[in-house]
Amino acid sequence: MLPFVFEWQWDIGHIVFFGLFFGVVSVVFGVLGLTILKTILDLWSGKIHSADH
Amino acid sequence: MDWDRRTFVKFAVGAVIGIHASPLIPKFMDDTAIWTQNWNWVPVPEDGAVAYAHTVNPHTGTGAKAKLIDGRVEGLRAIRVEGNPNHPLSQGGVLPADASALQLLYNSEIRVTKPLLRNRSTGVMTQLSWPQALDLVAGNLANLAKNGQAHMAAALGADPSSTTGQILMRLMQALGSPNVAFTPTPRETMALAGLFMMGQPFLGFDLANANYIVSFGTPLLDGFGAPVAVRKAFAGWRGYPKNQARLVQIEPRASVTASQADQWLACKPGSEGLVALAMCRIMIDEGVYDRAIESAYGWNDADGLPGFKSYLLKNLDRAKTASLAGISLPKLVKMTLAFAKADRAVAVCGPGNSGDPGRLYDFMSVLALNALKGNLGKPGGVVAQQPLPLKSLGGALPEAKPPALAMAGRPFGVNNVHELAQAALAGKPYGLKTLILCGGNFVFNGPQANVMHDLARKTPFVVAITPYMDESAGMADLVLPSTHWLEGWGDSTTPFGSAVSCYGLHRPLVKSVDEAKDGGDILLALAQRLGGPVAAALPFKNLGEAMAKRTQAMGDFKKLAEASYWAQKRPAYGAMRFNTPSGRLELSSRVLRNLLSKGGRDADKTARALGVKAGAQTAFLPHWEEPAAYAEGAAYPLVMQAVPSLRTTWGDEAVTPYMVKILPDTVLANTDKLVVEMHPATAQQLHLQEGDAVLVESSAGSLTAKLTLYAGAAPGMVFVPLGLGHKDFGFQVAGKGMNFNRAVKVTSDPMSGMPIWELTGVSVKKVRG
Amino acid sequence: MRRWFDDLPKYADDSSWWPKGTTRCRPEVFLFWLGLPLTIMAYFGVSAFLVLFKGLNQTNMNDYFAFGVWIVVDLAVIALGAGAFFTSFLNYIIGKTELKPIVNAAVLIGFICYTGAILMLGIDIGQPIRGWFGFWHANVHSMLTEVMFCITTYAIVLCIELLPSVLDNRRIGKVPEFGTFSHNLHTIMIVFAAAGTFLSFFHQGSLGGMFGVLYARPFAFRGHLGIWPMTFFLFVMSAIAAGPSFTTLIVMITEKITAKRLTSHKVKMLMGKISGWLLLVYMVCKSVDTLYWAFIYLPSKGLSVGQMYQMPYGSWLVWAELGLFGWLPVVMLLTPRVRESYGLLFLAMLLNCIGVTLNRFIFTIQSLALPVMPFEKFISYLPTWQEWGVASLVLGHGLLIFMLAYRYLPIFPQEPELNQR
Amino acid sequence: MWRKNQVRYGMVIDVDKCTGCGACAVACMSENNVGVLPDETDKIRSITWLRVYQIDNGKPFPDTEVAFFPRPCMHCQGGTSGAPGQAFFQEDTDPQEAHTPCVSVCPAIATDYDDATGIVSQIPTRCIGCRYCVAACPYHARYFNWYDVPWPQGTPRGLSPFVSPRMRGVVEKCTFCYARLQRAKNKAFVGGGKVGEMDYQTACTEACPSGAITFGQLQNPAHKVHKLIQSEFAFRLLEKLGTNPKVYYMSKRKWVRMMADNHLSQAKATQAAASGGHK
Repeated sequence: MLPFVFEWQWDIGHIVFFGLFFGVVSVVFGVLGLTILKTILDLWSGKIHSADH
Repeated sequence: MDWDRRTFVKFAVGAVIGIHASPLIPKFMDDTAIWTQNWNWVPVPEDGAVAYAHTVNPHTGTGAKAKLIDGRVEGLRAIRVEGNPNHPLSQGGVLPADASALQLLYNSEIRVTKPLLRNRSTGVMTQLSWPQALDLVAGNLANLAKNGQAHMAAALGADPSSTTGQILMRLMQALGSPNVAFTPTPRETMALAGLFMMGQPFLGFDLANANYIVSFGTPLLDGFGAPVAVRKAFAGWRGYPKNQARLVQIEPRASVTASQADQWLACKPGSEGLVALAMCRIMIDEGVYDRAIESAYGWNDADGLPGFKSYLLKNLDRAKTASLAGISLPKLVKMTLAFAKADRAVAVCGPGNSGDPGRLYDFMSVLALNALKGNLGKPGGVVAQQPLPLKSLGGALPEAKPPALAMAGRPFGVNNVHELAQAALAGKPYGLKTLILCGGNFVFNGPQANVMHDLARKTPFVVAITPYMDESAGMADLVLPSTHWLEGWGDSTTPFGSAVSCYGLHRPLVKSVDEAKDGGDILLALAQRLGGPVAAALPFKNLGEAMAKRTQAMGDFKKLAEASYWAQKRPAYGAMRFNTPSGRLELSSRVLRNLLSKGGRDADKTARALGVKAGAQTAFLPHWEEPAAYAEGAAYPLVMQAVPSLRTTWGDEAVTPYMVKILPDTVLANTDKLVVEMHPATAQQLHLQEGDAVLVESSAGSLTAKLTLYAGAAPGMVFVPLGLGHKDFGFQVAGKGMNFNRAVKVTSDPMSGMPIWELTGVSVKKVRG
Repeated sequence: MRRWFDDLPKYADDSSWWPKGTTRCRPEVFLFWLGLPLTIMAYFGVSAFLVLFKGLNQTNMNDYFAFGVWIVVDLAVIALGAGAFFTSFLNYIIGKTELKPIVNAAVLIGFICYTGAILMLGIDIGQPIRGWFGFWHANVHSMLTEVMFCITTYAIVLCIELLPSVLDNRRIGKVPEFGTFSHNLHTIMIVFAAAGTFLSFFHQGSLGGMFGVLYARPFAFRGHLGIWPMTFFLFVMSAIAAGPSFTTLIVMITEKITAKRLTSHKVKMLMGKISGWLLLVYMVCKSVDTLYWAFIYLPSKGLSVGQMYQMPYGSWLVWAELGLFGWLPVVMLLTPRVRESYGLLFLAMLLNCIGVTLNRFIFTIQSLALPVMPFEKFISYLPTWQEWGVASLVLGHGLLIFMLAYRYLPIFPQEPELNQR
Repeated sequence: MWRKNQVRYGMVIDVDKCTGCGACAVACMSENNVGVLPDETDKIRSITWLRVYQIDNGKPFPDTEVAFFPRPCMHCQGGTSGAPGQAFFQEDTDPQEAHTPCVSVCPAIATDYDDATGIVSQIPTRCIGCRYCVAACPYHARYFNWYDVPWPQGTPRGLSPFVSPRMRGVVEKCTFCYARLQRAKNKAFVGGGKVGEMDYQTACTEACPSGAITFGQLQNPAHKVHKLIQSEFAFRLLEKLGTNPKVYYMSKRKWVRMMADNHLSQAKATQAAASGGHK
């Protein structure tokens, strides 16, 4: 999974596979993080949404 | 601060992030992974310095090389049994039994570790010290001797030619009992046949150098003589693009030997000897035989008795014989001519598939065939082994007064454990008071297991000397722990059929379990306790010393022990010396004639009394007697024969867990069911189908099994795997299949007096289950 | 005097948690019905414990049937759960907003299927505690590795996709943090939909690839397109064809049970139509593939189709898979009159789902059942009760989650207006 | 294009010499610490790295014949195999093409193809027990530990320290006695020489009493196996699948050679023989 794993040897497969995988993972968690961040900012700036509004 | 929802949420989120940031999770995962690789119930064998030691497995005759490891904690232990490439017979090959020997050695659930006294009524075992145990036995024997009942003590041993066997014999003889018997082997039948015809007790087949081999029902490749040696020879016969030698197998079943043979002639069960005679007849008719035989005694009529030639010409019509044996005559003739033409052809006789010692007249017929071929003493023929240079353990001892139980009015004493047991059970001429079982596990191996079982049950005092809690130990009042062959001293002699004589020796390689002693040592200690003539007859401190004395002629004992074997360099080629009364080959045996007419008896009457139908007319000639199994009558319409296999048994040792593990489901079916073979047509007549549970019943015993239909099985027969069905030997072996020897009916060979059980008349019925 | 349980109804009254404008059954009734999934879960619990504690000898799998009912169920539910990614793909990315009313349900069902499948896989492997080696020492050439990576990641994505529905609960949504968070998630949902589609597409394919690459197993092996065997694409197609059907099927069943209308029939018909067209494409490819396999590939390996179908896995399977559960639903789903009828649409979708399940069964079990060595024996396999127990997990925890979600979460936006009286 | 000068260990088993005695199987088990379960008649869960299959020619009495196929792991090379019967061992250098059925599917690299020896290794301590490799192997050469081995009291004393006993829940198989190669290499390293033909022999090869098994480097003209596989009588199991095994068989008997692979002509017969069940 990581280049320092025992018996790891680089080959094109690793680059393609993990490239895509980590790409998607970072997008997903990145966006999630951003959303959380935005939410916090919204709350500070008072742009509050809730089921009632 | 107060704990409102908000704080809680913050705290929770913080905790989650914190835990993930910490090394807790990877550490925990790592630990669990390591744990799964070190479950404490998965053994971790200890490493250490590796050493090899040569030895010989006395049960298989295989030259072995034990791989030993000297661990700091565990101490010296054996981790493997490999083949010894230097050994002249086995040349580095092993059998399943050799390779898995450690499973018996180290299984403390089946080993006997201390002398045990069994309470017959409760079956409870109590431990004894060695002195107590020995005193108990010695006291019992001494008591018998005192009351002149020494003959009411009998001893059964595994191998008469082993030093332990010799000690056992001397012990009983010195005690005054004639009743010693051993596991019957074809070596004895061969010795008799050889003595009667050539005055040569030690004959062998030079298989390695033969290029045309005809085997008369002997399971060459299913287990014969020294199995590894035979396979080495067989390997030499094979080759590409064409084989180096031609193997012809004559037997009723498509066995491994039959399948691997270049030609398989399926014959009627028990007619193998007859086929040999038919071949003789054909060779005479076609004039393709070694003329030298015409000078043999008994070739022509002599002393008013028919000679071999006239006997064949008169009583052995080719066509009739062939049909009687169930073989097509043209095929037989063609094969015979090829046999006669081949430059290094040999005809092989030996144990039957059921592992019995073979029938004397069959052996004689095959020897006659070889003589006709003129291969005696020739490379690739029948050769006389150089007798092993073994000293006897002491001077001759006085013959015991009362007749041996097994004599049964025979002109000459033979080793017949079955007759001994039956006579003892019948109390004719007398019963037994004490029985010593020294190896051989007779209660399981029989030959007729149920009879041996009864004998052990009926005899008041039974002593078992054995490494394992086996069936015999289970019946004994006193169980004495003996060593496994890797733990102690012992030896074995030339295996059956070997062209060269060979002595195998094994010495202690690893510490013996707990209090186990060498079987020989136990007997010697017993002799010392008995004192008097017995002690005098066996003046040895221990078995090692006795072996050293016996093998003096083989050079330095220490060296011998390390080499683990002594062997005749090469087969003794050259004209064979006939130590017969006539000094010639005797096709009509005068030795036999003299024996039958010993003490002015009428040889003809004796012969008839012993069951030779034509009496003196044929009694001294190689000829064919109908197997007893034919005469079993309508109640037992089928003929039962065993299927020997190196996977189920070899020698008198028990099958090992690994051997059980590799049994195909045509031998042992799920779950642990013995499988018997039958020809589809025969099964159809009996309204039986594949997979039916059947009861195989003879007039002597029975077994239940699962039926499988095998096109390679002769019609009218049922084939039963040999060597399964142990009651003991731990959960890996116990209760797997059923014991063939519980269904066999053992009879005695009319002339040799050896027990034979090659064929048994049986009935096969479908049962529930 | 007041008895202790007089107040219970008051405490148990959870109506304030119900989605706005909806009514739900009384709490005690709900609690009573919760007993059903809980019983199933208990059965699962016992089986799972036995398997984990005593080992896989508790199953009837063996060295010939290395895979059993668990893998079949896994493959099936993952295929059926494909409704989630494909519906949200159409909804968020293609912009087929007509599907909005059903996309929540689709995501929820997807979530159930995937979590169930992952749990079962955890029990299926012989060394569960080492399961993560698959990630750590990943062999990137193995289809199974890809499946592991994608399924786990996609399960996470599904959680995120499901999150808004949870946060939109009437009470939870009142919390400003959650409300705002949910609002923001809604606005960015397209990203997750995209990620989900990507991941889902690949592991659906890889699940098929798992079998297609077994070139020593003539029954399963298929020719390659690039680095992927045909089964890769066939599995994707069959999954996206069956997924929408399954989602709709569940919705319809829920409607029958709750005696409410949850989505307009228009939505269902649309889902049916989508299923139908996709299934048509799949069936065409599958039929071609089967013919090629039967008459060109097998003979090249010295095998005949006849040998491939031995009882109990006889040739009836072909007719069932390709005919009754293959082409028939295609025809039905593509017939407007069928789609208009609630019952027939239901039937067509049912056949469709059974079809894909049967396909997964055949690839898992029959591939292994057939001896490759000519002297090998043919053996068949039946699961033990422990295996059924573990396999029933999806059902148990599915019911549980779905019941709770239906009761408290705004899964069906159309419900209020469709059920005004 | 082929690499011809590589070290590729392989085996030739002479079916015409095999007497089915099982010494190879037992020697293998004792060398590799294989356990014994209470019920070993349950063959589909019984671990036998080297299983001796019995086949018969399906002919009626008295023309019936049996033969044996001792079956270790084939250590498949994958890639384009030599044509059936064609002896010279070929392999494809393209990693995509040349993959062993089981190695390519293992998600955790618990089994690997050693490019230096051609031996397919097995790392039980890394195996997660997914059994995908078991499903991938057409020879049933891979075995899963369905049970913990119940070693009878005392028997662990007889275990070899050179091969660690396996835990429940992992897959194991024949490794061409890889531990022996390790030791041979060490010896060679100390002695400063190379690993000779006789320095590295598998347990089964040593044990076979009829010398039916030959082991060595397939591509090394100095080794016996190299000559043997050139024979017109040499063949392999299921060659048509293209697994390209490194275990060869030899037999002069046509029916035996036919039995080694699927043939449309034989489809019926082989089926009959298989269902005949004399195995």
